[in-house]
Amino acid sequence: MNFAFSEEQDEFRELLRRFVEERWPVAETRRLAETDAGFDRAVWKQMADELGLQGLAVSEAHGGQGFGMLELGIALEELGRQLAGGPFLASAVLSNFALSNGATPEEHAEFLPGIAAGTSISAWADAPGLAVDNGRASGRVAWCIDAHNADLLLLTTRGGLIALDPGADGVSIVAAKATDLTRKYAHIELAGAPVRKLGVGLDPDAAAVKTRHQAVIAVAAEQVGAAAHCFDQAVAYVKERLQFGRPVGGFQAVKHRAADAYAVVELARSAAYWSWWVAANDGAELGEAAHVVKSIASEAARTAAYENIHLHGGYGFTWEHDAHLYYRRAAANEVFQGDPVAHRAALAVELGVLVAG
Amino acid sequence: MNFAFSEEQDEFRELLRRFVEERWPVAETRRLAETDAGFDRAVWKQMADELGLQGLAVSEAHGGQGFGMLELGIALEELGRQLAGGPFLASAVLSNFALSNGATPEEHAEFLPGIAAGTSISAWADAPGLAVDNGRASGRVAWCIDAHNADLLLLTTRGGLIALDPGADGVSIVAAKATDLTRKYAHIELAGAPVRKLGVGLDPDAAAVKTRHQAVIAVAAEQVGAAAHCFDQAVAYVKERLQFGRPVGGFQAVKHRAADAYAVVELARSAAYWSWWVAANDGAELGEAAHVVKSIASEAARTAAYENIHLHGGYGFTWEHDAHLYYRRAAANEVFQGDPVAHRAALAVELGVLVAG
Amino acid sequence: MDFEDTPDEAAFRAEVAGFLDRNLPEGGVRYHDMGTMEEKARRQREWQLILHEHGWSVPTWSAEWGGRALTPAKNVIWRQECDRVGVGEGVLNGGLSMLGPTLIAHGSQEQKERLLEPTARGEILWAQLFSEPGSGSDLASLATRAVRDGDDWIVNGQKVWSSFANVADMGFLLVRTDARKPKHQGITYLLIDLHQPGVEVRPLIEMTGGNHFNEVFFSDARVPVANQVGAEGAGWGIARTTLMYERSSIGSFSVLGHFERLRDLIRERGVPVDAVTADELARLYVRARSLDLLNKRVLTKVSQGQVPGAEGSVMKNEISDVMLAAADIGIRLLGEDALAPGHAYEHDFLFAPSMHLGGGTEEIMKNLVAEQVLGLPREPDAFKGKPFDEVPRS
Amino acid sequence: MDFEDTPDEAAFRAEVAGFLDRNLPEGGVRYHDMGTMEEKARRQREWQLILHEHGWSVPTWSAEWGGRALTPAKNVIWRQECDRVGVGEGVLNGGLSMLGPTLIAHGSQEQKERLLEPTARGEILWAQLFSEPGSGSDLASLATRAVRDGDDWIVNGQKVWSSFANVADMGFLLVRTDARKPKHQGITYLLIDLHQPGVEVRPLIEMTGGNHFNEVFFSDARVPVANQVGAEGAGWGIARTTLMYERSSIGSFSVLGHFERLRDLIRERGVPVDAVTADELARLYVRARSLDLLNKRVLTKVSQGQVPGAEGSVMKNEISDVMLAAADIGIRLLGEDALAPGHAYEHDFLFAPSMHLGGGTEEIMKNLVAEQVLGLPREPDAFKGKPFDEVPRS
Repeated sequence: MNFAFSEEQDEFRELLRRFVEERWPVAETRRLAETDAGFDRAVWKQMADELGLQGLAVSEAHGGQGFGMLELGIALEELGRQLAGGPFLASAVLSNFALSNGATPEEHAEFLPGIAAGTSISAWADAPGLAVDNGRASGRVAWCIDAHNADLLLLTTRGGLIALDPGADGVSIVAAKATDLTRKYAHIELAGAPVRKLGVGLDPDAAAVKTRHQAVIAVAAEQVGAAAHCFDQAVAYVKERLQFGRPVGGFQAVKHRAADAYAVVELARSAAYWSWWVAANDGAELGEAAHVVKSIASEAARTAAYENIHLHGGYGFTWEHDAHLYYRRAAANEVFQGDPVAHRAALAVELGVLVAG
Repeated sequence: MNFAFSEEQDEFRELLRRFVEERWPVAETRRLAETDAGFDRAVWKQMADELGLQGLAVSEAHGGQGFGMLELGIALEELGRQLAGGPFLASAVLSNFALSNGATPEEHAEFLPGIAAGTSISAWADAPGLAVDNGRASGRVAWCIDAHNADLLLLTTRGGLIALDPGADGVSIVAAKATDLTRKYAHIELAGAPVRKLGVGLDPDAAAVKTRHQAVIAVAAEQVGAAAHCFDQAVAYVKERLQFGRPVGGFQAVKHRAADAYAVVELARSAAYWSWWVAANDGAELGEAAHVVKSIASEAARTAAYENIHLHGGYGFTWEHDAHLYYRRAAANEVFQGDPVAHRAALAVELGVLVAG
Repeated sequence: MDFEDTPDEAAFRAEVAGFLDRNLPEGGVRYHDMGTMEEKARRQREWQLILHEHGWSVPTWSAEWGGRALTPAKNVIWRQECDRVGVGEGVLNGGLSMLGPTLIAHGSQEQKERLLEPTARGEILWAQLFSEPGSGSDLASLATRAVRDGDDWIVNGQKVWSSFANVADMGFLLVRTDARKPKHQGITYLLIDLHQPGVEVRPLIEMTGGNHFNEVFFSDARVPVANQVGAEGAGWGIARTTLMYERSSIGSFSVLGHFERLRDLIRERGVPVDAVTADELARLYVRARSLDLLNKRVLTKVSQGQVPGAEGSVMKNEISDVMLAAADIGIRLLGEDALAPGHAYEHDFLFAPSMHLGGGTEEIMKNLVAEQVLGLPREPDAFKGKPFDEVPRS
Repeated sequence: MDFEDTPDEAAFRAEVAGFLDRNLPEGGVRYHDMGTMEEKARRQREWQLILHEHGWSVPTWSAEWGGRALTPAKNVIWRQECDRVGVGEGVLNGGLSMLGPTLIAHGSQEQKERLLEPTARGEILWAQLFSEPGSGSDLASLATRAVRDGDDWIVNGQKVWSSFANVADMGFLLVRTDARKPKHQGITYLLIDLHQPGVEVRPLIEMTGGNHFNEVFFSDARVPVANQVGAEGAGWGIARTTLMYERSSIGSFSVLGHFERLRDLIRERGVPVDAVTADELARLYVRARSLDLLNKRVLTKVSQGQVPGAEGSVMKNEISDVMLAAADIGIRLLGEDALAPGHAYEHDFLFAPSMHLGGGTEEIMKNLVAEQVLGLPREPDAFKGKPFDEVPRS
């Protein structure tokens, strides 16, 4: 038993943390929130050229680095600390999962190299409500992360994975403002849009389930990074801020709030690292890991974001302070691919203490 | 709007508090826990002769004082502070409710005078599982408060209220030890026992529902008294107990625990007093009041009992300290006539936010 | 015990309701419906004049100063009826419920005669100027200083969390006039004209994206000594009066409304609620209902002439928790639609974290309950009695 | 990262398992199955001799004193395998996991030679004698005093919360030998023979109705100076070593077992669980699973030679919360049957409140995390550096 990252993994984390703090700190995320795209193409290119980040979990055969969920988890956790990355989640993570699970080797060879190089951006959504018939799709996907930035749209429908050209007739993609200011969302309307069915011959349900579980585990990695950042910021502040002649962090009520937040952040981190290991090893516990980590990481992200506001006093409630950006993101991540209550219900069924229904 | 007791009611409370503290303090409850009966006939008689307590809520026509739920609430709250009263709940409260709602005026005249005078003890239970046929009942009532002390057994069956002679053939009543040491319980087994059907001509369902709601409100009154006692005891202790050269009640974490407990006790008290008023006025909100008060009073009783143990440190965890008696009673009251989760589900249905089922 | 109106109360309620129904202007005066802060101020002033003409502008003030000296019970009815038609004190709150009562208690005869009537008429709009960036929970550590120059005080420093200062005419201001005294003893209470050079009001944008509070900067701003309330150095005691009135003006709230809005949302959406969420809704209702009842108990006490005590601190914390829980359930009910800006719970969700900050943090409130209601010891203070300027500040 | 055994670990696990399976006596040595405290002591001593013969009596001690100097990782495997067959240190815990390591670190050569081997063999059974009625969270304020009389210390005072003192032969005891020094400096660490006049052990009945702890009274009890560990007045530092070993011996626990017992109960009863309770069960599982994983992270750190730090305090609080929640769900599942004494959750329900008391209260644990892990300031102490006898006590 060894619950530690390798030296290489630790070095990768360090490297990445420096990169994100320099090129895409939360101040930059805040600036980009005002733009439609939500990312800077120059930095996106640096991510690809200097770090090969977009190809981190793409096989070497397709121009990637061939790493797995452990490295991807580290990347998402570090990006999560600064709410950075733009379409990294949509393209290099979610679309990569959808294709890896739901497309054929030929299709991998067609799509993954562009994603890995960062030259093509892809977006993915779960779209069980779409009507797909005769190579045409109609219907609505209310919220799709970064769809308006995408060169390729991937949708998981009831019949399997489909690919769309965002520029095709019958496809309307509208960038949507969201309560979460730090991630970009779009509404998609399809009216008889031409689609291409992927992964013919594969089991579409197995692919969809696996993609969903992996997606949850990926977002939880981000939640843990964001939670840790909020927690660190709050603790640093209460050490400095004086009231009644002493640091507010010396008052027992504040100390205990910090200790409670520390506990939930460390619990979530532990569950997250394990979930990456399960995903990296294609373990049978993938579903359980997704349910567990979604529940605890959501709690950690929301708790730490709230405590960061609270422990900063009135200052934490201002627009100017970054605390609210994390609080907003926490809410958005919480409802992504099933809220914690839904995941706990699924977990209870899996554990045999609740009858499915 | 006037959320205050009358001067007479305040005086009654004072009188009763003195009586209970002198004649039936928790030390006496502890001594009686070792006995089968769980009460002292001499004190029982004093309750009747000096205070007319058993007849508090029985009409004057039947030898009672003719008061209502407000006075009964005060009595139960004060008895609850010392976990005192023995069969008062079973006889003067629950059986009185069952008869008042489910029996005819002639039957009132037959049974209530004995109960009011304290010369006859009655016990009541909800027994929807009993088979009653041709004047004979069979089946099991797993837990009935003070049944082994009773001269008269009242059972709410699916067909209405029935009365049994505990000494009749086919009736077996066995005193049962319980985790709650301070109240006496018994198991009842009926094998073709002769029963008398009461309240012929009345609506048995309406009577049963009303009796259950009133029963919950009565027990909640006791819960509030017990909670208040635990809370008072804990606060008194942390003022005295020194560690690190100062009262532990001066440490912020302890202060905030006390403030939190105070809040829930006062919320429960507020809900309880209102529920008595609703019951006293036969208000349409009886069901809602029962659900609300069961939820908040259970929380208050359990929280205060736990905090009393915790704030006494190791000493609170000893057998010798009374704290555990309250903690045990809190658990027992919590499951009486539906636990808080069940009451909240019923409330959610009543409020129109949950579909019954 | 009786939860219904007495005949006298019922008559009063009818009188108030009748007055409001007859006089409320077309379109009402709902705070949230009135557009910009300037527009709110304009329309509230118009309405206040109507109230004033009919003797309802300051119903809790004494008759001597134009009020009706309402009993607490009747004040509750007054506020309930106002709530019913969506009328609140809004931008006038500082003058009507904080400064006015403070002046009546501590002002000079000249100050009362000069200021109370224009305040009651809504002519002078007031802002509270107490908090500072470095003085939050430890309000008495405030550092904005005033130095005497002839018949004027000259003020320098910064205030923050000042509601409505961007539309206010005057402010009630705490300044430090002696930094060599212990912190509570060197504070003076001034009334400052905000329309003067040397006063700059900067609206503060909150995390909701809205603006409710302001920062106020003073550079050699002037206050005539005639606008000093009470003695030099006696400001802290007077501020406590203001704070007491501020807290009791929060007393009237509709905590059950938080449940009702959720129920409306469920009905609107027509999506069945799962059992776990239903349990949380029921929990919320139980808490809110009990809190509403606790509030009624406290009001009864006040009506009977008892001092309310720190129960108000319990209520502030509890209502904050109810609001946090309601916002949480609200966004859960919305599911993915909670991403849409301006959704039914966006404002509440973003506003909720301020509930345990404004008007005293959760921690300060619990300290108050523990110390003032339960009699537990105060935190030891290593700087007790030390001069203000010898206590470390951030 | 790898959650499976390395080949070396797997081989070790197989070795341990083989040893246990071959040598475990008929009927096992499960603590809860062994009847009275005396019976437990007798059977555990027999088993300890078997362990000793095969070199497994003190596997974490150094080879010099009969141990195997197991790495933390292997110690975890050792304990997991022992757990599997229901073997624990039980009444031997004080000697094997507290006093032994403390003596190895701080004892004289003579003390080690005289005491370690009989301790390892289970011949000397030890009790901890630290806490006092007046010294709980503030352990260093202990008042049991010892006065020098020739080559003996004469001890007077009272200890409490002493596990197994009613069957123990000796105790490791903290006494005050100088009340004029600040509290941490006047404490001496002694080893006392409990079988002597002047020592009275009174079993304490806990709220569960069971007996685990004892009160121990000293009236002119004697301890030869040869049984003083470390220097006079140096006892506090040595006690900290003992406490560190005590805490780390709590490290191995099966927190997921709390969920599994509930699942078994549900299966046994065959009553379907409602959605609200299922959510709570899932919450419990999530917490327990995450806690189990956090424990593994800490063990990995320890295995890599890092100092564990106060993460253990987090774990103690979290496992307490898990147990409280499990007991609560347990009695809920039982419904009315939770009234029956001896039901599946009676013991847990009654025992749970002690979890946040024993081994450091919840508050002390959170202080430790805040101060030692997060670097937040300590509580100001008005009595710092003051002589012990000038500090108020209750």
